[in-house]
Amino acid sequence: MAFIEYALHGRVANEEKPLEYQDPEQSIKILGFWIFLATDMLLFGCLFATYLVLRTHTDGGLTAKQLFDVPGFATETFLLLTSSFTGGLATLAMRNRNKSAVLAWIAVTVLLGLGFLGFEVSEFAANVARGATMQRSAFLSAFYTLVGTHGLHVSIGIGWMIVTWIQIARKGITRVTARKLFVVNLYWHFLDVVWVFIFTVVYLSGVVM
Amino acid sequence: MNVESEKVDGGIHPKHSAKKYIVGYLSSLVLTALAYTFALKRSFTLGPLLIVLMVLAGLQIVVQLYFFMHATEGDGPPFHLGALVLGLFFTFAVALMSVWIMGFPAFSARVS
Amino acid sequence: MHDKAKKRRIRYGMLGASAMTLLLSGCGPQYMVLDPVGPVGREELHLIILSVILTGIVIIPVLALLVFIVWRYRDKPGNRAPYQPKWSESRVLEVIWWGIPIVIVGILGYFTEKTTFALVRPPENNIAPITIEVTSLDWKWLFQYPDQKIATVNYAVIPTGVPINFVLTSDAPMNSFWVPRLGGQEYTMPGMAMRLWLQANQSGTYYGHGANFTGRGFAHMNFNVIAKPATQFYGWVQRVKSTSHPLTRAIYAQLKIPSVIGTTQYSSIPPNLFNGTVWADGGKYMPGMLPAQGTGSNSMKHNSTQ
Amino acid sequence: MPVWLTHFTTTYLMWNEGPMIWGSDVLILLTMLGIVVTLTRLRRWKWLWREWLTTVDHKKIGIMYLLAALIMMFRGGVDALLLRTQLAVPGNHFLSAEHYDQIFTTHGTIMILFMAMPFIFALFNIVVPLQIGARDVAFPYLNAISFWLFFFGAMLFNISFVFGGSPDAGWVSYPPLSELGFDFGPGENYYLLALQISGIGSIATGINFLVTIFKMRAPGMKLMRMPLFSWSVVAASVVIIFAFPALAIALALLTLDRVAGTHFFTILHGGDPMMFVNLFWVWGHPEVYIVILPAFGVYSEVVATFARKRVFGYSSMVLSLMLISVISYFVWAHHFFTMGAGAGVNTFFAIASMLVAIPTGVKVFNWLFTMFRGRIRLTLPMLWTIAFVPCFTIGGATGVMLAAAPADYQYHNSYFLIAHFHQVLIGGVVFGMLAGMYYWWPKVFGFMLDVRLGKIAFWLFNIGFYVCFMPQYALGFMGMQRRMYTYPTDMGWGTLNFISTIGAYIMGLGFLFIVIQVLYSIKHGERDLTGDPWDARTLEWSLPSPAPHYNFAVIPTVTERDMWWELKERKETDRLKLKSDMITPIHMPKNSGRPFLMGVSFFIAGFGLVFEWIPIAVLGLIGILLSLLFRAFEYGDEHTIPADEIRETEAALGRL
Repeated sequence: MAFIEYALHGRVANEEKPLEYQDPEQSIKILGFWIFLATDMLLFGCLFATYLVLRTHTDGGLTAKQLFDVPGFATETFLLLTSSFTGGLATLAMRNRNKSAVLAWIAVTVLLGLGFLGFEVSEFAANVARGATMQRSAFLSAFYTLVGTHGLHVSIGIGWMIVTWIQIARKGITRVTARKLFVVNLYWHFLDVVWVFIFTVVYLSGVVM
Repeated sequence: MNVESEKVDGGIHPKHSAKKYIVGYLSSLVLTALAYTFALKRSFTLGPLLIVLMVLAGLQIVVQLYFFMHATEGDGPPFHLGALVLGLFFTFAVALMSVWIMGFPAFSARVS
Repeated sequence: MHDKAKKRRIRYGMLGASAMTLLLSGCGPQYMVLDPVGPVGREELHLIILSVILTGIVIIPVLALLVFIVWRYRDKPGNRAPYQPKWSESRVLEVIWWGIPIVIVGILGYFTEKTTFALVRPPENNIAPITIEVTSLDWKWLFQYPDQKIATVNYAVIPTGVPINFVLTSDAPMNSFWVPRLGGQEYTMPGMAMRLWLQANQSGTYYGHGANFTGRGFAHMNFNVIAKPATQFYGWVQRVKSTSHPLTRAIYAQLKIPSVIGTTQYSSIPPNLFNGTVWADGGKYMPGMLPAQGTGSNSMKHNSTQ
Repeated sequence: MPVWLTHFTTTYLMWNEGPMIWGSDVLILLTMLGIVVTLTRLRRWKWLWREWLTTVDHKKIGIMYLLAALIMMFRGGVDALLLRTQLAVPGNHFLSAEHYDQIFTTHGTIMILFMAMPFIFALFNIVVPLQIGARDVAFPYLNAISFWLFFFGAMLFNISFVFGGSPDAGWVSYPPLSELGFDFGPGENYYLLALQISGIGSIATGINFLVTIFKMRAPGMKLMRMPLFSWSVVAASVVIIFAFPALAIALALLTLDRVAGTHFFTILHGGDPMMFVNLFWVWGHPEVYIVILPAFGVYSEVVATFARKRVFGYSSMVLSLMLISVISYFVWAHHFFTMGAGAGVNTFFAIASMLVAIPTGVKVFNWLFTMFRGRIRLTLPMLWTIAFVPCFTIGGATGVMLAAAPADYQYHNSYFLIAHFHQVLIGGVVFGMLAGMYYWWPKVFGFMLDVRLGKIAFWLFNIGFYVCFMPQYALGFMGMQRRMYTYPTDMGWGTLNFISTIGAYIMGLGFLFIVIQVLYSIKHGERDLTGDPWDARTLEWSLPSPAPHYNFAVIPTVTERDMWWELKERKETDRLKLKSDMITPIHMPKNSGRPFLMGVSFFIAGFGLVFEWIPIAVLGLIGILLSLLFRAFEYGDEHTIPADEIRETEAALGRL
């Protein structure tokens, strides 16, 4: 197959490994993606740093405590955690070569993701209606940017899931589509981790402080 | 061998079980529920509470990495784990040290 | 022939050494950093000299070794210097050059720490300091004397032998307040009131300048700090009080407009102008700033929060 | 003239700004016209597209990076000469304050991001796959994207001078000076978006080379058998992937402030300008290690080759590279000691900064002892390396002086600082990149560069350097600040500034000689037929110069460090000799026009955002999205080179 396999001196595919790692070219791509995730982590780290520094800079506008709605972000958290689980089930189905289950679980994951986004958008809209716009204070700028960047990542993830769905529907489960599914799921789980920190550092801390 | 066109669905292969995923999901739900309970009930004073919340979040990382992301699997040496650990280390370093620097710890001494 | 070269080398060496001493001892007031007139600048100079000496311990052997090695092991027919292409490890040598820098950094680190903490405190403890509030504006410096209730623009007069507590802020892009002969600089930042201790032990006029770029007029942001014996200083304060106009908020608003101007002085200052400015520009978020310092009727209209 | 045209020419083409802008406008138009006419007359359009714009070959991408770096060095150098000319005498009126501010801003930005970065990436690309025995990088397509993002980022930055105005808030662009309240012009937007675009490319390059080195080494090439240049690429890539996100965030937040009206770094509404400074240097300080580490790698290769000796203390060389890359992450606050974050913060960062000197010092001693008991050949790469040692050691020492926080209060933002960082960046990075360029030039292009012209360039550049920058240390002690467009006569700064300006011109002349040397050698340079003109040590020299498209017809099995040298010593080079039956078909990545088009899309999106012309920005974003989508559905992006074709190629090279 690919030139990378030859670059790797004809190391043959290894059937013992999980499907997505069986072909050396695909496992190289997975490693690349892991490293990308490490980079993305730093990106969020800087946004968190900015948020932490500007957290109290409310300029007389709404504060974290006044702004956050516990049932709202609890629902968002539940949706995202569940979608991470269903995404994982898609990986499992892929490893078991069950194409229809893969497609179904991706679809569920996408729906849960959309649900999360829906709640987030309505939360933002409600905030804006209360006068809490991004331009209002440094705190709000940092809040919307941090949470919004995560939301943007989620949106990209949803688009990417759909693209992966189409490919698996058309091509079936191959070593390439298996890798694609695995990678998009890595991304999705990573976003779940980021969200855990958002609800801890932003929402819960904001409510208790 | 042409992987691109080769379908691998069907055929004989080891069956993977959903156990790991279910355990992962349940533990993430429990960890989250704990975090919410502690926070909303104010089970601790502020300082320890924040530390407990961060520890719970840290455990969530482990859950996602181990149960869902299969961070322990891979092909060849675990370079990805090295990248992740270093990345986590730098992420926390940047966030915490920025807060330290930007908090101007000497400031109050200087205005008084 | 050989002897001559050797002599010449020695002569150059001595010339270099004396040049170094001359440089470090300060070849006149032109080299402001090397010719401090106060305890703060002097303390910093000591650290500078220490760091030169310590780094010299590495630099000089490196340079000597480089010349020696390149000369001795050059690839020339008939060069009988030993050639050992496989010699590439030596525990002893490695320990030496991991060790020496560690020791040097240890020493320099220790003195850095000591000086860093020392400079946060006033240079003299038993003399009551004078506070001067400095605001950098586009492109001028406003000095307010909260105790004497006067203000100056683009120059400041200070008494000799008295620690000066400069409190720095900016109501424009951040700048840096630097009077090289008195001591090091510190940033002036909007929304912050940073403290810089300086002291002059010698009468004179000392050059100061903004050190952080603030746009078109930056090059003209110089000011003088004039040190005078205490009696003359108080005389000057009285003269300013009796002969100048008061600084009003309207005049301050004028000063805020970007421009390059000369020196002026004002016989009085509006209450809370400095603290109000810091508070409104972001000081309210800083630890240690008290709300009373800036809120209320004194805070300026354009800075009000709603 | 119709009103809209007058408006256009004054607002965007800045025709009322005087002859410098007119000249640049005309010059750029003429250059573009010249390129178009030449390509058309030589019928080279198709060739340009097929061989260069769509290439994913790491060697060609390396060449494009190199060319871009040299062009940007010229642009940044012209900026430097303009600055030095203005400062030559007190009270000069050669440049206005506005132009001076713009020029020092573009000088700094270009030299760091659009000269040093592509220069190191050029060497990454040219050297790494050849050195570790791979046929290309891990992600060739992504590699092409990285290049075009850099290229179009640089283009976006450079057109600011003639279209809308250059940024003028310094290369560090501290708010609130760079915020809307003080800086209305599009220049600042150009800066933010151009850096953002090329920064994305840099992160991708970092990931790409890490994976390449981790995963694509030839069999037997354990990490501890890897040449030190490749190790330096690992170190630099690690710093890239962890530092560049901070720049991306700093730029993005400032862009939001300027375009979307947020308040991250504004004075009012709770913004905190210092947070930008903090984030900027979280990237900014590691950035200088990003560019210096590969230079260290080059020195290690050059010293071992031209001293004909093993590198001294290989393991401690590797250890020090890694230590530098990690410590470099904990020193950023030394750029704002004078911000007064407190004695505790300052002490921590001061000592961390001094710590960097330890592994760096170890490297210097190891280089010296690599030469010790060797046989030193004073070739061009070696000359630059030897010149590097004193220059960088002194620069490093002044760095340690600067790290002593209280002393820094007296150096900060003065010419002492300027002299220091030019000494480490020129003496370290530029000397290193030039050494690397001279060293690998025959490998890339197949011919040697003229030595006589090269030596003239070397001496001019070196003498010019000391004449230019030594006086600046003294000027720092005399209290001269950076970024002043003019200074009064009575400060006594005139003489030293004049000397410094002379030095700058000598350096400029040196650069000119490098250009002449390259042009002369294209025609008259000695062809390299052996593939190993320096009698060197590592794997890339076992290949013909230039290496064939697929690099290695058969991937060698590595058995030891410096294998090529050891085989030559033992007269066993036959082990790498090809036999006809060993050759099998090779799969290589296909060329693609999409990376280039993606670069164009980024350029359009960035340009639209600079002027906040939203439809244009959206158009660019759609282009980006489409390229991503097409890529997602792309299968089979490789082609096969048949075994016979490889045999023919190798036979023609005299290898079979």
